[in-house]
Amino acid sequence: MVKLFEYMGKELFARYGVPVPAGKMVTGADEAAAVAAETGAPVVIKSQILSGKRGKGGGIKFADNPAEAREQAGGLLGTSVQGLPVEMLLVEEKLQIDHEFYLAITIDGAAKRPVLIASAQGGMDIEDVPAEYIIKEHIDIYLGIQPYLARDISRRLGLSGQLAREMQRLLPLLYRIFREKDAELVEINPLVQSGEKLVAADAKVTIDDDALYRQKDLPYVDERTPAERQAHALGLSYVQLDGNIAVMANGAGITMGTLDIIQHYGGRPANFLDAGGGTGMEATAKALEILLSTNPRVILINIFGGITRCDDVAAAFAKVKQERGIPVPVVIRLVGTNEEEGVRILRDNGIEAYQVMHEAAAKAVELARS
Amino acid sequence: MVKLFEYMGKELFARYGVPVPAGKMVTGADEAAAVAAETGAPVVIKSQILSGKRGKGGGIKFADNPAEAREQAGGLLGTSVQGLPVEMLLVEEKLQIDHEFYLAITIDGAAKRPVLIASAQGGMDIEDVPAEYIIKEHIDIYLGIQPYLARDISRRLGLSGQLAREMQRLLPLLYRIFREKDAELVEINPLVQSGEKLVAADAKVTIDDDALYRQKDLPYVDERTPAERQAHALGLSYVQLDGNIAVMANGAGITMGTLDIIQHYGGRPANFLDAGGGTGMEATAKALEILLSTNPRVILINIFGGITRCDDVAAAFAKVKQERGIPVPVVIRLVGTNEEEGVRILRDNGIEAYQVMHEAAAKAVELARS
Amino acid sequence: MVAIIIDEKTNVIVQGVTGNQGLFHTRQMLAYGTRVVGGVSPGKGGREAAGVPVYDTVNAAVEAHQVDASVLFIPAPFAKDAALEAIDAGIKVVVIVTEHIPVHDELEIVAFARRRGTIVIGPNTFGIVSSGRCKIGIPPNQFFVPGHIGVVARSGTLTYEIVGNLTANGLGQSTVIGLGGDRVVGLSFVDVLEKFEKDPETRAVVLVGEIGGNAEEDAARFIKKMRKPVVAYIAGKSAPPGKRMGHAGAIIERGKGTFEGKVQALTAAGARVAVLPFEVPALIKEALG
Amino acid sequence: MVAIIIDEKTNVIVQGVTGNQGLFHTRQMLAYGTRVVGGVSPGKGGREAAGVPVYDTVNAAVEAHQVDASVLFIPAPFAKDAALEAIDAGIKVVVIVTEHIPVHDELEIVAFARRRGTIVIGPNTFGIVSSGRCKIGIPPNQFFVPGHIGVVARSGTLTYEIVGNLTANGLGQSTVIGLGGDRVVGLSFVDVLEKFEKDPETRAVVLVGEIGGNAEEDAARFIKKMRKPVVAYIAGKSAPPGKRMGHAGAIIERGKGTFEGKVQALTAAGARVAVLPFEVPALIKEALG
Repeated sequence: MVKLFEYMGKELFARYGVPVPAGKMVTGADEAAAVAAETGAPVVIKSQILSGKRGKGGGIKFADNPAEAREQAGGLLGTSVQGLPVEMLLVEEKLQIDHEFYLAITIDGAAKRPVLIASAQGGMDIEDVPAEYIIKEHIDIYLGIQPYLARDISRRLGLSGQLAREMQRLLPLLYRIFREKDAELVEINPLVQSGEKLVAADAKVTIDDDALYRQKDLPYVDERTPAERQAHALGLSYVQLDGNIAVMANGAGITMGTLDIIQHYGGRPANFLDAGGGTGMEATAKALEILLSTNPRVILINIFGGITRCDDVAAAFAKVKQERGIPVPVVIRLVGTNEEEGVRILRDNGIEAYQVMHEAAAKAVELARS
Repeated sequence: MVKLFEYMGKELFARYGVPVPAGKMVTGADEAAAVAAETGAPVVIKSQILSGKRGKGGGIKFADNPAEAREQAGGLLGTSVQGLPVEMLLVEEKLQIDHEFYLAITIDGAAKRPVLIASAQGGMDIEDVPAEYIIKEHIDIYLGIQPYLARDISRRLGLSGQLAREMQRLLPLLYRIFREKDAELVEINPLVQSGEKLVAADAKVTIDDDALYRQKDLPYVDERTPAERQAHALGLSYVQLDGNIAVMANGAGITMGTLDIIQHYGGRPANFLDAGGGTGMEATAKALEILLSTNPRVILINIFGGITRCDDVAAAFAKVKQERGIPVPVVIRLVGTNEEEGVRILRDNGIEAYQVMHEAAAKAVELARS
Repeated sequence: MVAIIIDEKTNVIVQGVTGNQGLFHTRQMLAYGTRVVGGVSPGKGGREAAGVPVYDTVNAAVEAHQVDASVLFIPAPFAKDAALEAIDAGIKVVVIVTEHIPVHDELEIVAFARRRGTIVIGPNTFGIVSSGRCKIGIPPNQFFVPGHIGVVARSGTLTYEIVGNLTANGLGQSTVIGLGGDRVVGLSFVDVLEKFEKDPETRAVVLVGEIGGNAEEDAARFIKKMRKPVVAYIAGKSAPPGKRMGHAGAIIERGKGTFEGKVQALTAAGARVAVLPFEVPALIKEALG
Repeated sequence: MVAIIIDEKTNVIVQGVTGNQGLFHTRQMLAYGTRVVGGVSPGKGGREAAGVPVYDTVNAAVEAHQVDASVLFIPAPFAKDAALEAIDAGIKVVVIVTEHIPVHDELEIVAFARRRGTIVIGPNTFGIVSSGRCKIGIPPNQFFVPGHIGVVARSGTLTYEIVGNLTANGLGQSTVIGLGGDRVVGLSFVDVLEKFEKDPETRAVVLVGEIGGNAEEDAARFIKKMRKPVVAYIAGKSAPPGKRMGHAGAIIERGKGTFEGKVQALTAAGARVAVLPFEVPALIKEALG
């Protein structure tokens, strides 16, 4: 899942014909003043960070004229809001707000269908809106949002006349963005009623990272750490944590389970690293290098071979050990496909493999303490 | 159902990326020579008429150089092929023909689905190809032609390698044309294998006339007579026939039935005119004028009122009679919705309505004989 | 339910109730005794039309009433959307009177109905009449009287003609169904013949066909297996080949869909075929002994 | 069939049989005793791979063999097409091992499977094992032995771990199913629990869940009604919120899908919840008395 900054989401909306406020992303205070002069004041100045509570965190300011815009922008840039650095601002016209709606399309995993979520109580976190004010409508993937469905959603939102027509135009566009851009979430909160118009005052878009290969034109924010990025390039799942026991296992579930056991025995995992179902020698070796790059106290490798073959893992380990040396203690648990050969290779390299997962974990915790 | 001339179909194909021979439509002999010079000889010169048997009728010629192209084009233009006037020619490169395939997508009314028809025995009328050489595949309208289906069709056509890939590229394009252009038929016969390429050597495309309102950019051939055109503009179904009893009824089935009864009694209908289910006064009056314009011996009106109201039809008849006079005998059968009022209006205008359909038809046949 | 598809308890809504045709036929249906519980007309919710409440969307109508069937008086360009709306709202019988709907739209309507198990009657149909109990569609009220003859037809007015003849000859109808005159419609002859064969109320069936397509030939294969007698009339004996006779489906192409082929198939299957429409009642009486 | 979904008579084809993974696991499946009757690899029809005939398309394989199940070893960008191909060819069980399939493709696969009544296992699954009879997928052969414990899981290797523990403790398995680790997969816990509850061979069920989503909470509602005992293990107790732990579905968002919530729901429903994976066999024995 990758995210788009608000300004990226709004640029996407605009390309599809979803109305957004006039405005522009800026990285400097003078630029902010120029945009304010261009769109006409008053303007709103919004920190471009990936956090939902920018307003409360002081990340959103208003300005009545270009000079004020320069001042406010200068005050925001370089600061930190909700712990995130403010490097970009979206400067845009301040809307007249007659009402605020909520609209989103996302995926309902249990129903295995897209779901449209709408509310006439917009402007706040949807989690805080009482259920009776929330419309949830599953979308038939073969039909999408047909005109009749858009009419019915408008009706249930209490709209009529020109506003209903605007909503009926908007809903299918939102769904097109969702489908064509491989989105996991397309959210407008608030969707502002401004006179007879509906305008997307915010934009939250997240994209399925498994589909990025076919969404090459789409800009997005890369929130990953360098190690996470490197792991991803190798087809590995890596999440950095704050402990000192580096963990590598094969499979998301067993990796989580390994972390859980470490914690259960009082240890602190340094990371989540799922080497995947079918990891070959080379990827295993690279995974080891990533683990080493974080300077852990101990490395725990937990392999239950299925697609992954124990001999490949053992050979990769041996290769890394021989080529660059491994300066920290390593505990390896190795069972499954080609187990005997793997255990033999490890033994040749001076390591006795464990058979039982929690025994290996306990050992790793013990070593990290010493 | 409206049809496209071959050159129109090929222009459509080209826009979608379906390969067609290099060439151009011309209306003069010099122009034909110029196209031959441009595409490079030898060329084929094809009469643009809506008939399947142009070759046998002498409507297709070959030329080895521009001068010959001029001569052949001159010889075709202004003549008549299969009874149809030749006003346009398609001049195009003569293909190297290594094999001929047949491809079509149409609608299977019984299955209520689109159907793909393909054969490795192309180049002849598909009706003449033995059933075991014909592939028929119904298309799921929610999936269209997915890559796997295109692969399977290629396999069943015996294709492999580059030709299989060409076919797999082509099939989804053909389906897109079919769906996006509201086609009733998209046919390529023959689809020529020329080395490692597949080229559409002919193009037969027919479009649903009920969808023309949303296919405004599509050129097509209007085969209708002026009376048919006029009737269509009024929302009436009109087919010109060669008898002398003009017929108007309301509903396609009952109109056919009326013609059948006339024929059964030895009469000859002048036309089929279905005034439709919900014909109002004005359309009925116009329909009468169309009937009169063909100078029949007798007019037979057969109304069984459902949506159509008998009083409307009677009033329309009275209006036409009063305003412009009706110079031929008229037999009217009138039952159904608002029958009493309709019969009264006719009586006021000196006409006694029939109650029974075949009695009215018998009377009309008798009058046409006298 | 003793009847097929609809009966006197069927609750009906009218989509396009505020248009001329919708209004007129809502009144006619109410006069016939049909339980029309509401109408739909976007932007006109809250009003009344022909004495029934109007809703903005089908969902709104379904929230307010038990709805068993819907009938569409919607212009062709918007008919697909209205039909999908009715099907999606879970209504199990959708009658589409509208003619000239693009055939690609009809493909989409029928595909969706199939997925949801909805019966679509039409497009381009007069509708369905459960004689004396419920009429959904546009046939004139006075000709349909209760009885034991099932009628299934592709064309409208011709059916009224034949039903009128039946009634005049003392032969009432159980149910009369118009499949619709288009190439792609929701029900086939066979779908309806199956229901008539099982319906205890129906003693004999009249099939009103026409040239074009192969629906009558398909029907013939089923008629061969039927226990109840079938009388058929086929329109279009005099039609020239290659010309579309009003209905989108009524065209003889490349020697297929001819009058002679259909009559032959039906006769071989044991159906009695009337040469002229008015002969149908006599053939029915003969068949019933 | 005494087992669920597959048994020793299930004929299997392998899509992507000529790739590295396809070839390796076809051999493994054959070694386990699975009836692999053929493979599919476009452009490679007519060859052999791992001793089974290769076809260009699924249809070609289905023309040559009775095929009951297919397993996909197809790269993610082409997996949707291959899955639709298998479903369209009428194969009733489709196992999708591939991981990283775009979720919108998964929506399309699952929608089509639902229309055709096809069981989709995965995507991103280890597959399904009917112990001692048939293995479709990638688990190592040696840990699966026949018995009476049904296992249903979201994750792969963790399941081998637990199955290995069961086997080491003398508890064989009836059927072991991996739902798949993605947000959108073909089967839910409830789908499988229903089958285990009815399966005469299964005496107790192990549910291997993980944080994220609400699949375990849905399962808990069904477990409440089950007569057979259920032991659950949930991975991810130590996972921080907002981070996706490998599986697309394994993420705690806005306080939903937490370890605590799942354990509470399962416990309230009467399931025994293991704190560590190796505790599962003891809890099963306790449950079976």
